[in-house]
Amino acid sequence: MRLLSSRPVLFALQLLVAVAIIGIWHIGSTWKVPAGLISQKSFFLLDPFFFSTPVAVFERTWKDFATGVIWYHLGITLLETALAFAIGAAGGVVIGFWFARRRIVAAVFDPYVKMANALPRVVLAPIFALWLGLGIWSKVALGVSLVFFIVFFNVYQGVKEVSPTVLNNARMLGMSERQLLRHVYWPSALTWMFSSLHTSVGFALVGAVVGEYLGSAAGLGYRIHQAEGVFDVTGVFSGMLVLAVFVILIDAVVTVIENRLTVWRPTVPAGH
Amino acid sequence: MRLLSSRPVLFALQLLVAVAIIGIWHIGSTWKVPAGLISQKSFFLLDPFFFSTPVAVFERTWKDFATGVIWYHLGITLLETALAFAIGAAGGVVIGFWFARRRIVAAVFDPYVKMANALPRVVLAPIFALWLGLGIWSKVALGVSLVFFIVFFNVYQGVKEVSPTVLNNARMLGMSERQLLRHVYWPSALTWMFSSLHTSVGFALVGAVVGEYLGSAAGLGYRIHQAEGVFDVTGVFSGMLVLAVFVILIDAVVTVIENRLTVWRPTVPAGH
Amino acid sequence: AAQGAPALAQKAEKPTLTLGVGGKPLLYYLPLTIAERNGYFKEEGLDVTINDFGGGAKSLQALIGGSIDAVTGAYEHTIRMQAKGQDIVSVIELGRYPGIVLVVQKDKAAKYKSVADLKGAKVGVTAPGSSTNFFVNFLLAKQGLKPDDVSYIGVGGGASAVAQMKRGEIDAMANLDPVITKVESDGDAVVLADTRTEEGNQKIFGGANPAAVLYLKRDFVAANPVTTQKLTNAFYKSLKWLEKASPEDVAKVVPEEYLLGDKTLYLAAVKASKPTYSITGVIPEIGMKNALNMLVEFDPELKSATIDLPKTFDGTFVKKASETIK
Amino acid sequence: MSGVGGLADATPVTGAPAAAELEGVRIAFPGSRPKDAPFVAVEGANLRVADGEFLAIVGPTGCGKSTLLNAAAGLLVPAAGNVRIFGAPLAGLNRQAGYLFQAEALFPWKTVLDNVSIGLEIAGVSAAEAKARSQDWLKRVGLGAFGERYPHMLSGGQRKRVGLAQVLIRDPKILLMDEPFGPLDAQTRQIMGNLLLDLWSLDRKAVMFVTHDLDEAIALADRVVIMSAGPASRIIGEWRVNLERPRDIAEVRLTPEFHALHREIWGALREEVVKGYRQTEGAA
Amino acid sequence: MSGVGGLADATPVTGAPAAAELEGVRIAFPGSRPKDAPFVAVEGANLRVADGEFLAIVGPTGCGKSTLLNAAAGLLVPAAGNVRIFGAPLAGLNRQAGYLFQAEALFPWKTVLDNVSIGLEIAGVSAAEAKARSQDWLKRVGLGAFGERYPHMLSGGQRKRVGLAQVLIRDPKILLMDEPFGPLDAQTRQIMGNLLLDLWSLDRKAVMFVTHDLDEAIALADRVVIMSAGPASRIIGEWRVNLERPRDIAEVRLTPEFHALHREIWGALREEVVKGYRQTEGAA
Ligand SMILES: Nc1ncnc2c1ncn2[C@@H]1O[C@H](COP(=O)(O)OP(=O)(O)OP(=O)(O)O)[C@@H](O)[C@H]1O
Ligand SMILES: Nc1ncnc2c1ncn2[C@@H]1O[C@H](COP(=O)(O)OP(=O)(O)OP(=O)(O)O)[C@@H](O)[C@H]1O
Ligand SMILES: [Mg+2]
Ligand SMILES: [Mg+2]
Repeated sequence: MRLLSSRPVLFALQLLVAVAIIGIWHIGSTWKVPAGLISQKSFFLLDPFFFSTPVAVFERTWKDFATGVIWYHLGITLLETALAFAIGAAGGVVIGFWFARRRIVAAVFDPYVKMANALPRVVLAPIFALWLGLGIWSKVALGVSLVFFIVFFNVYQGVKEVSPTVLNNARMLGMSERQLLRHVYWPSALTWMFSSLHTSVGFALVGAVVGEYLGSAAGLGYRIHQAEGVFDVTGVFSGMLVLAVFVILIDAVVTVIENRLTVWRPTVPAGH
Repeated sequence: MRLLSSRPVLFALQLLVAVAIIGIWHIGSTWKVPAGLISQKSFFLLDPFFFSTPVAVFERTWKDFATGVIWYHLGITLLETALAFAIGAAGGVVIGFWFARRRIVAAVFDPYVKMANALPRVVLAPIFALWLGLGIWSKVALGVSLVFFIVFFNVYQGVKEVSPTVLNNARMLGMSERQLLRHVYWPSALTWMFSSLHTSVGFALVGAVVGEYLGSAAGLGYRIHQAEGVFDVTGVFSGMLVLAVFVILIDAVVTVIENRLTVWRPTVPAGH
Repeated sequence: AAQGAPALAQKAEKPTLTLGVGGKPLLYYLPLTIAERNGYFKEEGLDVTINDFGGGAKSLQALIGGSIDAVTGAYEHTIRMQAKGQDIVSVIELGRYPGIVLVVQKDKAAKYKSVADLKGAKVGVTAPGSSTNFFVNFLLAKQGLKPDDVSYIGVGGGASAVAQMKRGEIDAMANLDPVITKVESDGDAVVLADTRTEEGNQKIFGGANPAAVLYLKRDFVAANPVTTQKLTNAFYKSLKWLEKASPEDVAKVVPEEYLLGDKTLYLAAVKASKPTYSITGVIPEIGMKNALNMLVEFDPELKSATIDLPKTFDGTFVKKASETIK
Repeated sequence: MSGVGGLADATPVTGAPAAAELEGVRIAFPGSRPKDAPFVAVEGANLRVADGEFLAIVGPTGCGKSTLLNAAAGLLVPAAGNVRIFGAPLAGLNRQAGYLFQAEALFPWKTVLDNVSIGLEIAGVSAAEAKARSQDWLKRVGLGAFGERYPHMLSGGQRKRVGLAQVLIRDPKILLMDEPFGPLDAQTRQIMGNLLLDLWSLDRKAVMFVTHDLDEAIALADRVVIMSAGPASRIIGEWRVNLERPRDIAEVRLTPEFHALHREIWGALREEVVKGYRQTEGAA
Repeated sequence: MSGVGGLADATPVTGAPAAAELEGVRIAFPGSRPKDAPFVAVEGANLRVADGEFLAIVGPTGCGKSTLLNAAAGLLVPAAGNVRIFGAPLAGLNRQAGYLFQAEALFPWKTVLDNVSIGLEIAGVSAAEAKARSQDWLKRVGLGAFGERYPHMLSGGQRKRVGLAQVLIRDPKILLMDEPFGPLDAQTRQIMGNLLLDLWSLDRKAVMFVTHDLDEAIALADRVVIMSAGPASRIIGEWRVNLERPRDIAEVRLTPEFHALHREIWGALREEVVKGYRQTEGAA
């Protein structure tokens, strides 16, 4: 157990998973199941028309980076993602706190927040474009509309989870509402918030990409859309690969901040 | 304060918000700002080409229900939503627990889960359609792919948040891993889980609708798409209105279950 | 490319433009890509940003919302918008035939030999309410069938459509290139009705039926005649170039990415689509009527509206372009 | 020295209002299931703490001692009766009081030093000064070396002492203390008790001190009250402790007056506990 | 009766292995900041509890009593030394032991009754029987009427008693009890103490009993050990209590043997506490 969780071993295991996935993908998309084995015709397990092949995808990705064409698009998408994440998370935190502390506000607006959360963003895209134009802001809005709700619900719950004794102690120590927020609610809701941030990093990116996909002139979503239009699955998968790698990087940053802000927690005893 | 939070007063306030929103919408979409006041030309604050008018939307919705055409589509969408919600939530809970209890599994798969969470689902629609056909399952898959991650991250965190003393007590009482899950982790993670369920109800519906929007033969998303294709904004908004109302109903069910399962919690002292 | 056009003498009122399109790599919009890649916009002194949208409807909405200046999109939008009181005008025709093809699943070809056999079939269209949907409605009506006699399934215009044809989930499908060329070349489908060719259009519509056009808000055209002229010129040049070009020439001009999926497929699709591109840039009267008939038949909203067809197309700009560009 | 049971021997009514006064207080909690009748923890409790008085409250477990302190702190609103603080009816929190809770109440996300200094910082003391004074207080409670730790790294008794420092450093006018020395060993208890007495003698706060240790109650307090066993418990006995001040806790126990008083209170208390035990044992 | 300091007077080595044996145990916690040196709470602790022996552990606050119990329970793994349970080295949890924690450890989401019965249900007892026996146990700890409540609706002392019932109902071979009677009044304490003694005398479990109350330690135990003040604390004294059994806790205190022993242990302990207080006061 202790051996298994050491850094290099862990990394090796992670690599193993990657190799396995890519291996399956490679075989499925390059080896034809001979005719008569399962069905009449010989066929691919993962038809390269829909799945491309890993070699082609890596080649394309490498080329995109080597020639540098992708940096511009990546930059735009990451900017949108970062903005969507920051604005959505900030909004979720602020409104979440506000709702949690003002019972009536929460009770009155509760159904409307839930309604808003259920609106399909894809349909709203034209309205975002109308209000915010075609620049990055309409994409940011789409990302915000995903991130906000995830963070909001978690912060709202996190604030309500504060230990009543600790809260009473804080009040008896004379804290004002603002000081309660800073010294009690905020640190107590932090774990909740970070849990939601891990989810919402991904959603911020999804929002940005889908926004680009629905209408734009640049960005990874735009590139994916272009590739889809000409059946260039390799291009589609290469775009998604780049997305996936970058979300890991952003998430790592979130984790570093999280560990910084939650040093005080007891380390949980290991499962086994 | 006590007066304000009584049931009928609350309801009246909620109604007030609805009336205000609809009022703004009505005025914005029917009253033209006269020329010269703000800009050269006279214009609508909320152009009915994009926003329709509330009267038209309610009329259409009423007609759809009166003639009964909408029930079939609504039924399909709700079925998809329910399935997406149930499967996604169950998957999130199970995998969340599994990851939280098996450190190594979590550590190894962590980056892959995060990558998967960042893939734009809209782009994956063709693959879902390829594997699952055009029936309800490809839409369910889309919903699941949204719900799963939200629930997963929260359950994962919820399990890790269990009080170490309570956990130690349970272990000293002789609980097996399964009993720990049932008697400790599960009840302790419930609040976390329900917080995520409130978010994911909306997302399940969004997934189903977007799935229908991208390709289907029935459902509210199909109707919305159809309306969009012929620039029938009234139809689009009417569809979203129906969605919004039904998500509130589903959420109410979740809340009832939540209150049932968490009777044991101390009622948090009121904010003010 | 031609030069010395008098329009060049004047400066465009709005040299920086945003142009919308719903799926730029689609062959339907090939003239746009040609104009862009061959530098015709620059030649005209225009700086055009092309914004790609998830679909034609979204680019139209962006035009009306004011975030873009011009759209390359379906001609029928100009008719619909007239019914909705939005003043939109097309200035040059880019595609003279819709290019929509109705195919049936290979294994079911024996069962569905003609449109009349489709009763009770599952028919894939790009989207409910789209022109592919109306096209099938129209074909059915000619056989005395109603839209309700088949069940429509939206399958999109990309890989999903191919997937459904392969899976055999749908019996028939109305779609555009390159989906059609793909399913044809893979041997998954058999053609029932084809509007990519002259004779096909003759058979189905009794003449042309405009597809893609360049349309703008009438206000914009009135306020920026020179800009509009220059835009029209660029597209006109593009049409002239396409008239003479071979599929290989096209492949050389379009962005490399367009070929990355499958070059032979691309070439085949270009070849199949070539007849659909407009030659004169002018929408013939019969074309307008055909388009309107198709819509009126199945859209209750349009049925009650009175459409002034000549208002949908302003031919003066193409005329001027054809005079100056040889 | 004169221990007298019953409320007859109340403090003479002087001109100054009592620091805290509970009058006919009734406190009820909702039943465990919605349909259950409410549980009346305290009924008709009368209690008065004069300014500068050290009052000890003893009583059988679960009788309602913490509940009374909560009422005095303004954390629980009585269903009937009045709570007055320095003569004014209490509305909302009692801002004059410092409360050492029976349960864990430290901020788990703050270091021990920050836990202690937060009260000062809230009151507007500069961060540097607050830290310095907190460090001093930590030393006084025997935890000078533990300032950097987080609460979960402390033993039960150490946590309690941090709580003590957290409350005392604010120097409130009324001190509410719920078993402050519970998890401490006898020796540390005495040290802390003397610390508290020193502090109290400086400016004579009003103190409400809940304890299970009758020795401690008598050694520290001016007056000891005992509560009846719950439910619906109230104050049933009161003794004035006329031992000389300043006292040393260890020494005062050796005096015969102490023993006499102890015996008397103990007798009354024992009866009550046995009664309470029987009541909660069977009743539905 | 013969109180002797030091470990020399260890229980004679019989054939039977000790119920729990700690040998040269060292327990270190990571420092508060990563760069800090680890904090050695216990160093070279030797402790042996024979089967059927009632051992009381006293020591200054923060010396490492809870830490030792955690080691015996298998919750903390010693950095050095051995822990043996009935002769076998302990790997993982000590499944033979029941542990009453010093901190709150009830399941907040279970009713009081379910909290008590869970141990039986886990052991495979039928739900109906488990409930019946739990109700019986609740009566024994004076909470018969409170079975339907959730823990947050109880007073501190009531919660502790639920914990007591939760552990005792399982009838474990080794009992680890960390200040079980801390928040109880003196009278209830005696009732609970007698309850524990009755139970213990039935089948003579091995008990490790941490308390701050020396009276209680002597009244209950066969042997009392005291620990030195931390850090790096260890067992520094040991006294055999040869008072007659069965004992009544209240009465045994009145015997002169009791008083002699008390004085002796108290003397040793006081010294240690004062030392400990000084150590933690200043050191960085
Ligand atoms: N939230 C609650 N809901 C219902 N009953 C409660 C609640 N809090 C306390 N009680 C009950 O009120 C009574 C008094 O509780 P309180 O905590 O004041 O006792 P206490 O005197 O402090 O006891 P201890 O010495 O054990 O701390 C107890 O019987 C307890 O069960
Ligand atoms: N997680 C931890 N990290 C660092 N130090 C710790 C940790 N847990 C306990 N300690 C330290 O170890 C020492 C012994 O702690 P322990 O809880 O065993 O004391 P104790 O004897 O039970 O005290 P008390 O009587 O106050 O409960 C204390 O000085 C404490 O600060
Ligand atoms: Mg209490
Ligand atoms: Mg301890």
